[in-house]
Amino acid sequence: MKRYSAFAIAREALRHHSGWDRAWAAPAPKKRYDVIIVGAGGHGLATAYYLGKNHGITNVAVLEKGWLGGGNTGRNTTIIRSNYLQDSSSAIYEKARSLYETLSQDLNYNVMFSPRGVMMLAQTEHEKRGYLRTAHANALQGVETEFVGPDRVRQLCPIINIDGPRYPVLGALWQPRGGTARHDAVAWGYARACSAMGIDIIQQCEVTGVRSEGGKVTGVETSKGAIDCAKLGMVVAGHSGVLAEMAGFRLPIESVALQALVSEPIKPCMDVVVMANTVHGYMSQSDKGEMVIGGGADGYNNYTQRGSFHHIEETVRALVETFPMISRLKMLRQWGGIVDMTGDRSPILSRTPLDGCFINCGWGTGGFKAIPGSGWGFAELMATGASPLTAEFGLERFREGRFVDESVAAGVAH
Amino acid sequence: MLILTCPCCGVSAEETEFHCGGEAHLKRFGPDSSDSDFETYLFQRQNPRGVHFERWRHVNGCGKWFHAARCTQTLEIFGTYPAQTTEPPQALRDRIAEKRPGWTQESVS
Amino acid sequence: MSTRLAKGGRLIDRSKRLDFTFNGKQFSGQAGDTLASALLANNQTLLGRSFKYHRPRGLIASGSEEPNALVGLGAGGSFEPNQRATTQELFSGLSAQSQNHWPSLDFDIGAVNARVSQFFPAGFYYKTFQWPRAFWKHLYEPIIRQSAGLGRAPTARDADRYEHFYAFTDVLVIGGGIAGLTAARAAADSGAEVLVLEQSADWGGRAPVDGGQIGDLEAEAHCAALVADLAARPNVRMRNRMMGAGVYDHGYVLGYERLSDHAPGTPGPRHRLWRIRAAQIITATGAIERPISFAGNDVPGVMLASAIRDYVVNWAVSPGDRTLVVTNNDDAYRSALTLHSAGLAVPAILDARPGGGGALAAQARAAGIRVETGRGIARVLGGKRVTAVAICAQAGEGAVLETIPCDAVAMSGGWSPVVHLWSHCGGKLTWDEAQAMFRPDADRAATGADGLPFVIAAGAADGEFGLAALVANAHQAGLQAAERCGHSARSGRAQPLPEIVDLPEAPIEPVWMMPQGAGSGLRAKAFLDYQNDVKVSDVQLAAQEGFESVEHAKRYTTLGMATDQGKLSNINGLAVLAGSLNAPIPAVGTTTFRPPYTPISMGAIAGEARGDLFQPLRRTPMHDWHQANGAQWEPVGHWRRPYCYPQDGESHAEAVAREITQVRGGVGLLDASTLGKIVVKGPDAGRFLDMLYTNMMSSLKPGKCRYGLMCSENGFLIDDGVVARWDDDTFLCHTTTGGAERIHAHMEEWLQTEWWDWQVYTANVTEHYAQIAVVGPKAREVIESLGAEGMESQTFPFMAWADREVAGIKARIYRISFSGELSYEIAVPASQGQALWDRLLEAGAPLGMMPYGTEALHVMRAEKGFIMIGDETDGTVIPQDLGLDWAISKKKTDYLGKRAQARSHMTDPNRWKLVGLETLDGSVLPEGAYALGAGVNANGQAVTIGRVTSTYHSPTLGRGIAMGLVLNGPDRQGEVIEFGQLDGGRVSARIVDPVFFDKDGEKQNV
Amino acid sequence: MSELLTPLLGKSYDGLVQVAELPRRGMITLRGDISTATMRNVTTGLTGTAMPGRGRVELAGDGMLAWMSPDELLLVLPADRVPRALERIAKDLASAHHLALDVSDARAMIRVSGADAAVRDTLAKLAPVDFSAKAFPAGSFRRSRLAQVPAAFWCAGAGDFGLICFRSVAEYAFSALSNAADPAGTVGHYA
Repeated sequence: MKRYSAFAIAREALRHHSGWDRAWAAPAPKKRYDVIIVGAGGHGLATAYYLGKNHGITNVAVLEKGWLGGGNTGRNTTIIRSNYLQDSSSAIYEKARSLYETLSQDLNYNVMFSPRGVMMLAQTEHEKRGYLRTAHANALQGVETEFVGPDRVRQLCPIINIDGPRYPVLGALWQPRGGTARHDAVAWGYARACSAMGIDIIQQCEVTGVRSEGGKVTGVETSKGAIDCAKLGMVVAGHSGVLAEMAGFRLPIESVALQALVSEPIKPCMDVVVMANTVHGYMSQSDKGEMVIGGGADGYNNYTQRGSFHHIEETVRALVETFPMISRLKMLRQWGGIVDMTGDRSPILSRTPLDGCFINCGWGTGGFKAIPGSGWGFAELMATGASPLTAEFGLERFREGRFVDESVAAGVAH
Repeated sequence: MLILTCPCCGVSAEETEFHCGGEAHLKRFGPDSSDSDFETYLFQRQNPRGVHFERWRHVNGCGKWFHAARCTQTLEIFGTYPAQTTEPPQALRDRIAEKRPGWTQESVS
Repeated sequence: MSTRLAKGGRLIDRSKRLDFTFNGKQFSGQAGDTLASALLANNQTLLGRSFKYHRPRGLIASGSEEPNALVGLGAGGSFEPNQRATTQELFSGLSAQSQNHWPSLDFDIGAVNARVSQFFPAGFYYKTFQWPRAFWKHLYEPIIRQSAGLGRAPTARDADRYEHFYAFTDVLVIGGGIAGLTAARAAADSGAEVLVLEQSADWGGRAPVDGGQIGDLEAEAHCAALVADLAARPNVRMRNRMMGAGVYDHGYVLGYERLSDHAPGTPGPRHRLWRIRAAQIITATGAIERPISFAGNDVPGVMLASAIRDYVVNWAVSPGDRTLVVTNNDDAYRSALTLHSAGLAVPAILDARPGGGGALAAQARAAGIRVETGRGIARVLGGKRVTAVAICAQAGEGAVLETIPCDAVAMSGGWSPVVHLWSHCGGKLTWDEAQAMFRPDADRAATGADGLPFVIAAGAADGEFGLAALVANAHQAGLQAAERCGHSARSGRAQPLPEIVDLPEAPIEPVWMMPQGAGSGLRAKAFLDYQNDVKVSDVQLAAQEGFESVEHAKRYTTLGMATDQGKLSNINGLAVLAGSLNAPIPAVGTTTFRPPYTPISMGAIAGEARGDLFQPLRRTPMHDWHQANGAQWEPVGHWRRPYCYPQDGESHAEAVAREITQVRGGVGLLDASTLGKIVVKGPDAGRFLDMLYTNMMSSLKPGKCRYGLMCSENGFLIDDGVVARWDDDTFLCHTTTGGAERIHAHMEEWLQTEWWDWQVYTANVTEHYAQIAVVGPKAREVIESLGAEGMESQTFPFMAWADREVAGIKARIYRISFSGELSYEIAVPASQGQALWDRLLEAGAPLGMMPYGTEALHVMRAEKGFIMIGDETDGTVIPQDLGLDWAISKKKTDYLGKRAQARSHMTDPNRWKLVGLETLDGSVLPEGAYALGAGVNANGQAVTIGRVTSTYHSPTLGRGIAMGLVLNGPDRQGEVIEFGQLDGGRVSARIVDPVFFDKDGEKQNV
Repeated sequence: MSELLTPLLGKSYDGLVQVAELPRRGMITLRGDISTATMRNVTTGLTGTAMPGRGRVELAGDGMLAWMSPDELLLVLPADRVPRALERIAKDLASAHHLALDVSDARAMIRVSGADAAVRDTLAKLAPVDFSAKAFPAGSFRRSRLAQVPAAFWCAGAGDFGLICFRSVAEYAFSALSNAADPAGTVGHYA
């Protein structure tokens, strides 16, 4: 596989780019793999990549019923941060964030990680207390955050309506090394790197059944025939319940539509990511100039990838109040994705009742930012049977009442 | 943006008048129940891709809770019925079976 | 050159001149012009620069599909970037600026990108800029961001206002062209209520331009007659300047009405966003002509053939003196004939089809226009304006046969039905091989709440282009829509369709690349997506690199992701992709169509919700008094509560200290009206409350009050408050401020869905009452001075309530305390709240009584070790963590949360539990600080053993006090532990009893 | 006794239509089995109206009786009659499980009046309700929302609508209605 570089581009430019190879191979499935990962989204591909890179397991297939990166990896608002309150959350998100720092170099694929900083506004006394608590927690977790005052907020993001009047900004939790990345590139970069290690990515291959013997997984049935495996990892956000049912267990999950929208592109006016949880809205500006805005989730189970418009309205209302200048921008496009919401709104990275079968799901509204950490930890769990990154995210926590609840810090998990 | 018809006040209204309360016909497990039953009651959900029985409240309206049978793939609403019941009316189940050949209601656990 | 023709222009009023500026230069146009037509009439053909290569760009189209002609409009609070010149009606004083260039439109430094465009193929940024690592954020990304981004960001607050409107109709017709009007009439004839939307200011759509004979009338006259007919009907409503922006589930449609974009300054809302609920929706949205992919197809002067026709007929503007026509179908001949009859030169028509066209081609030849068949464009010559076209054989590789001088090119690659609205809600498409287009698949329409189809495509939007077929199709659509909502054509008065005879046309032959065998050099200059600068070669590169799905190719190349959302480019790009993959077009599929059809303003989406109407602000009956008396507000949910009442020169902290000192030593009063008040009544009320609260409520005696805790079924503490028993079967439950609606809903949920056979009614009466807490050692004195009798403890003890008259107002008084002081909460009807407040203040004045705010309240409760929902609780805390076991009944077999609290993690002896904390030096512990354990955990994080939940300076004790949850805390009284500080330092605190003040509770009992 | 203050202190606004707070009246919320003859007799006796059906309101002079839900009625009557009315209800419904409370101060009552079509247009800017004369004739009563707050609407007759909302948000409702009734905001949909 050719290395990507400015030099390679210059070389190819002279021959009309005729020399570029496929970014990833398109193999037919083998009869058997050591590990099958179902779902070629960011999390699935990252799992496969770290299985190969960290654990030397490359006899791996990643099965994808559609096209790789076509689920929530390519539908989110690309925010990366790790300023979580609970130790177990901040561990996996900070692992992910730190991997993002060098991911472009690691994968030889520019994922455009832009550590421009993430700011979560405190607009009530209660919210301010919550963020101060998070700042204290982060300091002990090794996550670099800071609680900044209104003047600093104004300086970091001049377009914010600092003085309200409805919810004056009292300060913000600021993570300077949070930011954004190019979502598609994350999936493509992992896919290319997996392919280079000899991992098979098989698109247009839908899993239709899970095979087991004596309580142990033995393989899957797919639209491209039966494939055997020793271990199976399910990484199919939005469809986890359906797959779990094939394997004979149920999940504490409900699938709902989460919406997002972008404005038309404008010249740079906002160099940070801002989240305003009191009014329920968050926004950043993409490299293309679009204001990227996250909306709310529907309150009902939904598999349509379409949400109800009133959530868009609520979000835009909040952001027009927070950033008055966007009132005369126009919404270019809105879309939805199906997200899995768990009982405590934290993810599940766990063994399952079926031996050899593992599940990674329930990232809710915040999965993109976790991709490298999730892949790292889940690969470790699958390869060795345990990972400190995933220890607190087991399925058994719902029976024990041992939740990982992030909503406590007044922060909605995006 | 769904339209639901509240069986309690008869009003057909848009979703913003309502609040969804999740899966219907859950059986409550109290102090003497097993860990597993209690976990199932609180957390395990059918989350089907297809027909879903669910609870709604007409919150910006008559305030009443009711149940709806709705397809989570097409958002078709097969019918609504009062909440004071432990299982969907037979007529509604028949109607769904007619529209979705092969459909059977999962055991309500 | 482009100029205004001496005659014609069906939409302009030559008697009304409108002056405007473009990039500061003065121009004039006529009433009825769009900004685009007016610029073109002034020979302003260079209108902007493209996104990536900054190539010069002019108009391509005449409507909302225009990708290039985007301008910044207005200034200050009326400035708007990225406004489409083709859909912006001209008005006097309009001021527009072109975008995406520096320093000027004519001389743009960024255009150097175009010279080296071979170094920026699709996806080039994924392949480079990785090294050195820090350069991406600090060098490469800023450059890319600055060069992208089109229009300027507005800076001022929007000067306009917006609103919403909810409408309901049987049949909604989107599109006021001939198909929409025909469908509307058919539906209306059947008796349906019909609402018709037209995005432009004018009815009729393309028909008046394209012409044709309908019965006795020309198409334009026929449309006018239809409009007049419909306008006169009571069951038809028509709105122009209103776009159907999106179709959503269950027949919900967004209508984007632009009320004053054509006349800024007009009073009233600028945009009105309609939320229309329709039983049936007819998408009569017409079709969009496709460009042809030839080298230089983006040079200003190259336009869609239909757009050229529009400019001539509608606005009497000639896009050029000599317009060459290139086509693969018959329709473009109409443009040639139109130009010809306007006296403009058409040097040639290049028809890529070897067999040429049908009847229209014959007319062109008869008019003396040169027609070349089997020919195409090898490349367009010219930079900022077309100067000539090199022609070639379509079947070849682009060998130039002849160069024809011209200053405009009219191209037509065929038509694509506008299927966006059909598709928004799941309507599927089918590939029409004969017409080379995707059209709606009527058998797979979007389905509604009843599971039945609710969208019908009509006319050109349904893939019908011949006038006769189009009108018949639209008529049928109207009848079908009406019938689906229960209006039968038989019962109505359906009119027969007029006779229409279409000219015979030769079939289209798809041309996805021109010439067919164009080499890489030509393909790299053949644009698919003008705004995003995506060329044929880019899509081919994507396919070569394995981006085979249409979504991959789109995202890799950015095809169709510009502000026109690929209206011109999607099908051409798809065909190129299919060609590269050697797959049939339908097998490659289309991308998903997402609302809105064209961009809609954020202002319209937010509607009236700005300023005071942003969110409801809840006011207590004494709100205005607080405001007038200098309250520092604190938002609590939608309420605002006074945080404190600073006096002259006082800081907030000083005010809070003064308020506390006054209450502890004298008397103060608090507006407690926001606390929830829910009446629970019925024979089973006691039993019900026993399930709701952790403690026993059924044993409470009438006349008495009891503090209670409420948990979720998941075991966590969700609310607390004092319950008063009014009589045998009536209780009043106080909730927290945030809890009133939530807890009332919680009660109703359990009553209605679990215990529906229990006889209990509830009512949330929070807002009926004003509730005023009179608090402090002298509280009784104040109330007694207002005539209340029987206030002494013997007759009215702590945790009792009684009805009394205070200042002549009938009140219910609860003797409860959240401060540890003697305290009476006086509830009166809200209409008398202010009167009571005033009288209390008067009566208390001699005692120095003053109001206090929420912060004083919080400090005083902390001094007493009382927990606060939201501080000591955060959704993960159970009552047992807070030492509230005394409030958990051991006798009850069940209450909500009991089972949950028996789970292993909830009974874990290592849960953090409530303690008091005092720093050794008397300072205030930092808000939110964590207590440090030993070492680090498996993830390298410092081990923690507790955290601060509340921390204040206590003016009463003159030192910092705090509450916190600590591992084994209650067993470690007296121990000193360390808390982290944000600066990395440490602060030591001693674990103490959480009750800091008046431990025996004597003050509240006096 | 001091003057009883209504939430909007009697404010009004004249625009496309008139938005005006109605004078203070007594309101009683009554929950119970509303299908019984006793219930009908006591409620209609107190309001002087007929018994409303589902989704309806009955009005007569100062009295109004509205169907709030399958087990709830709202009685509107002169404020000074509320204590007696509550006594009467307690007496007549003594043997029936019910809840009757004085809620006269819990809500604001606003009248929106003027040309019938203009009134319907104004309300349709704020509530997701079909206010066409066909769907919402005189006597209709509908609980829904007004922009962001719950509200109940009724049609007393041509060009004469009433609504109630909670007291704390009366100012918001009044501002939203006034804004919607701005003279430059003509819609002309229900014309």
